Amino acid sequence: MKKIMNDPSQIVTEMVQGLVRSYPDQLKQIPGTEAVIKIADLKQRPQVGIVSGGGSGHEPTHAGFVGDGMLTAAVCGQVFTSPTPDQIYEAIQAADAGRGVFLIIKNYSGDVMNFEMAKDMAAMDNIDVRSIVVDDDIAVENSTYTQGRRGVAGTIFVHKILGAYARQGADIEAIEALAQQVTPNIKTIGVALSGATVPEVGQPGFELAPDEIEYGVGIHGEPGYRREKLQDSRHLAVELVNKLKKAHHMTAGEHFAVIVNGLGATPLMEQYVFMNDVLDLLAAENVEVDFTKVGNYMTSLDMAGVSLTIMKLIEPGWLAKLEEPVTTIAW
Amino acid sequence: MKKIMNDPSQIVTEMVQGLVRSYPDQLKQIPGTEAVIKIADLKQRPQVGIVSGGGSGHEPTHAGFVGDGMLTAAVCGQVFTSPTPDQIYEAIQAADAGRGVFLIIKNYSGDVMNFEMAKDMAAMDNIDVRSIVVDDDIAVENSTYTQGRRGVAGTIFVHKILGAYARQGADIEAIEALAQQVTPNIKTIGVALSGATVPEVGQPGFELAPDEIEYGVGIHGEPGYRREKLQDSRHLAVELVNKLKKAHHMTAGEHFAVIVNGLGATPLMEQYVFMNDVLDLLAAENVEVDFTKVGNYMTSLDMAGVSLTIMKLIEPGWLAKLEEPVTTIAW
Amino acid sequence: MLTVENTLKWLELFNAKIQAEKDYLSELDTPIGDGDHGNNMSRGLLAVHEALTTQSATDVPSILKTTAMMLISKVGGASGPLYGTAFLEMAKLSSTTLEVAPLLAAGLAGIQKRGHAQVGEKTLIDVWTPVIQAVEADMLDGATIETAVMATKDMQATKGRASYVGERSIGHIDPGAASSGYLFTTMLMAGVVS
Amino acid sequence: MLTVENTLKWLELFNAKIQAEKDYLSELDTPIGDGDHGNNMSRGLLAVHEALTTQSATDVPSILKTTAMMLISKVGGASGPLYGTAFLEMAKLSSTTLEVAPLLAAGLAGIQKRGHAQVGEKTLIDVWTPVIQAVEADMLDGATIETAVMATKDMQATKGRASYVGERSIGHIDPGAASSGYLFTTMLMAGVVS
Ligand SMILES: Nc1ncnc2c1ncn2[C@@H]1O[C@H](COP(=O)(O)OP(=O)(O)O)[C@@H](O)[C@H]1O
Ligand SMILES: Nc1ncnc2c1ncn2[C@@H]1O[C@H](COP(=O)(O)OP(=O)(O)O)[C@@H](O)[C@H]1O
Ligand SMILES: [Mg+2]
Ligand SMILES: [Mg+2]
Ligand SMILES: [Mg+2]
Ligand SMILES: [Mg+2]
Repeated sequence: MKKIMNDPSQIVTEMVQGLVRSYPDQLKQIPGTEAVIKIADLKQRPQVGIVSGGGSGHEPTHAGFVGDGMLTAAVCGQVFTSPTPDQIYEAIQAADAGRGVFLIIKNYSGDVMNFEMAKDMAAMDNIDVRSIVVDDDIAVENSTYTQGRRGVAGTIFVHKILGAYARQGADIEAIEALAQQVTPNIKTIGVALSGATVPEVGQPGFELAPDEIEYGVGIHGEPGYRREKLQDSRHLAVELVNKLKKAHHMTAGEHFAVIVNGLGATPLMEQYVFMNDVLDLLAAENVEVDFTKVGNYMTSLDMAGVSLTIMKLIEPGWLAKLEEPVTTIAW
Repeated sequence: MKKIMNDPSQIVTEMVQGLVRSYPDQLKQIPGTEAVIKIADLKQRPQVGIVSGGGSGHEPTHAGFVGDGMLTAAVCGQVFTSPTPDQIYEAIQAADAGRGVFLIIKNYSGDVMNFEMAKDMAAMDNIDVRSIVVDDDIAVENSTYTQGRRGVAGTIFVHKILGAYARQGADIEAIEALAQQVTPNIKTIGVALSGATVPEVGQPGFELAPDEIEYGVGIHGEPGYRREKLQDSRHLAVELVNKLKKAHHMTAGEHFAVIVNGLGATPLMEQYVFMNDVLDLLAAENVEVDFTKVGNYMTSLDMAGVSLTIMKLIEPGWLAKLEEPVTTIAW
Repeated sequence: MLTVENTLKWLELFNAKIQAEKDYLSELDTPIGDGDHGNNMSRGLLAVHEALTTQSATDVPSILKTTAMMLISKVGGASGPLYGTAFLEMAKLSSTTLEVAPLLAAGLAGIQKRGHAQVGEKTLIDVWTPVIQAVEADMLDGATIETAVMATKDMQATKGRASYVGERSIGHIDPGAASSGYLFTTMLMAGVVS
Repeated sequence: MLTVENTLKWLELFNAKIQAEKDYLSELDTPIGDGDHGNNMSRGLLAVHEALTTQSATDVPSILKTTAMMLISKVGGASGPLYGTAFLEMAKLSSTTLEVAPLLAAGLAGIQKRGHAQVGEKTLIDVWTPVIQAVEADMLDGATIETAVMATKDMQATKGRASYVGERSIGHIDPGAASSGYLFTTMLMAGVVS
């Protein structure tokens, strides 16, 4: 394992310090936690607090999306491990400006349980806390047989849209209704060219032969649904777009937003080439792609590969919310 | 070699297509070239055009810095190969709004020669074209023995500051004087944990053992000045900060801007940890760090490692120019 | 019957076992999870150990509560809330009874309330359930625990991260079942049930 | 003396040789450069080949000019402007003379104006210079070219990308020298000098 780090057990602490010291005008650390919150004075223009978080190793998610118009605070857990309820609770308290706090949780048993415990704690303070569990990863079967679909890169669409409505003054009931409407329209699937190495473990979660890829891996190196020989970008695009097309029951004339997300070690050059192929395929379906984004947003440490997120824009207002400027580090 | 691509010889063409299709409101391709230019109508608010470019493989550089307040246009060469004069010439023509065009060139013999030929071509059209050659990489000796220091990540400071002054209406003489004043104050040095693989070559430019790193490599995989065993982040920071301190004749109370730049395959988590160590060392020098930035800005395909850029802020106005908002994809 | 002494001994033995088997637990978590179960438990038990040695608690409820709070605030992931809730429920009930069987049953109820899993879904519940039955019948021994842990190998996971790999989860011992196995073998060693 | 026929033959042989040695040229460029010289030259000569076969030029100046324009607009890097300028200068002079020695000398002058390098800096100039001297003395043969190319091995680069590695550039043949070697051996094969 070759990593730029000091003591692996301190890597999250040092990362959070490096982050807030690098962006002192935008972020500050909530004392005693590894949660970060935006600098702007919340009490000035009270809005529903939007809080997210999860295991670390997905940078710039989540802290990179804290800022005006997106998240109010983000909680950084240990690498690939949900943060603990006390830390989430501190973030909820800090993010509350009297109008309640909305939690955006990725669907992992750990995240769901820890965020729920935090919610219980905050309820005792009479903070109105509501939440959505994002489960955009269509690579796994749904909850009849599993914990349910995982939350992956599509989560940042939820951050962006809820953040935009919260800034505009929407109340917590409206945010909750919106979250329930937006989330089922977001679907993601990924392909890995290599495994990710957790600093404290020191070896990749899985190994792929020099000519092998794996479809459907999770962002913590959870195994995927099929391993095969490396294909060219067009073939990868066909596999992922077809799966998403089916999941969306895509029909001509519908409107979509698309993210090509690098998993960590894949250069932007390859991501743009891949997006070019994806857009060809979507053009052939005669659907409208109104919004596109390419880059490393929801990574998996040093994993090579990409994920593709396609969101159906069933409400005309959503596009404007995606396009609104924000002051985050990473959007 | 495991890359998401189609025909390696078409990778730059497909990348540029993917890029402009992903950001159609911000960028457009200059017809018949692999150069991109910002969408905003130049003739509306005529300013000095700022044009940069170079080999591809450094994404988001250069096209990611095209936008209001930064570059007017960027020319994408083949991978690690300077673009050709005709393409640069087209970009100059497209970027000219009657107030001249300023070229930001990284110091490589190829880039310098191709940009100069383009300048000669544009001179025949009576476009006032001036240029600066950025040579911030202190890893190589200066021009007594070599082609001169290379232009690396510090180049984006030049893009940002000149872009800000150009937007504000500075004329080409002022931009030229400013470029000459800014550039010598920018110094960079890097450390690689792995080589980069050029798509058409298929093998890394150099190989490092699993426990080896190399100081001072260039962003095209040019060999560095020392190979040694992997050290922890603090040690790497000491090596790079010491070299830069010396090059800057750093003294207490001076003001600086700092970029930790990921070379491509190194996760943000490691970059933040590294920045944390860098800021500790600079704090110990009692210098003021007024501006910081962490991320993949000037990459070298899939190379793992980081570079550290430190710019001395000798003019108070520069900080404000660095902080001004822009509409680029990547700043 | 829990006493201050045997509870402290139990938790100390459990901590030692977890530290010794940290890598093995993470290895179990690799093919069907995300490879962190050993690190998670190790971090949590280290915090429990530190809290208990500095606080010198003098009653069982506060030992169990300290353990719960440390597990909840240091582990994270799925195992943190599950083990944490189990100890919290045990702590609550321990002011009423110090009998092992009802305490463990309260812990299990907490785990199920928190994680919504049932017997047979290849989780630590598949160890807790037969162990509690054996304690109730006054028949708990190492073999019972071992059998329960090994039995998770042939199950298909339908809860937790292992459920993502579907049928391919069959053939691997559940990491949470393994760590719960250690919890109960060290409980036997500490003489808590006897 | 350049003719339409032997010039076309020369460029066709040069193209074939570059395509054949593409990987070797990039290999030479790896330890002391960025590993692309073979790809750069290959891309350029392919464009020259295509332009010349579709255009069917009928005079030497236009053949040389087409060659120059293709090299300038397709190669990039350091070798594009250098070879491109060389052919452009040759094209200009070829409306006045078709003698090989003065044409090559004009090409070399263009290279030096463009790249500011001198003899002994481990570049293609270290092949062009002795070759031109030999042509002037009517003594050019394969051995002269080969010797010139090999001589770059012991030089330390002070221009171009190879200069970054300083002393460590010693012991490697300069890739641009090698490709210029092919330019001149194919010139001999095409019967341009005789
Ligand atoms: N819903 C659940 N109910 C009961 N036990 C669960 C549940 N989800 C996960 N587990 C247990 O947690 C263990 C994994 O813990 P750990 O690896 O520490 O957390 P994570 O899965 O978040 O990485 C599994 O082996 C399983 O025994
Ligand atoms: N300033 C210069 N003058 C003459 N020749 C040069 C100069 N710089 C580089 N070269 C030649 O160019 C060759 C490298 O070409 P190439 O690899 O195609 O370009 P790049 O160095 O831009 O990758 C070198 O081997 C050398 O012969
Ligand atoms: Mg985990
Ligand atoms: Mg090159
Ligand atoms: Mg786990
Ligand atoms: Mg080269």
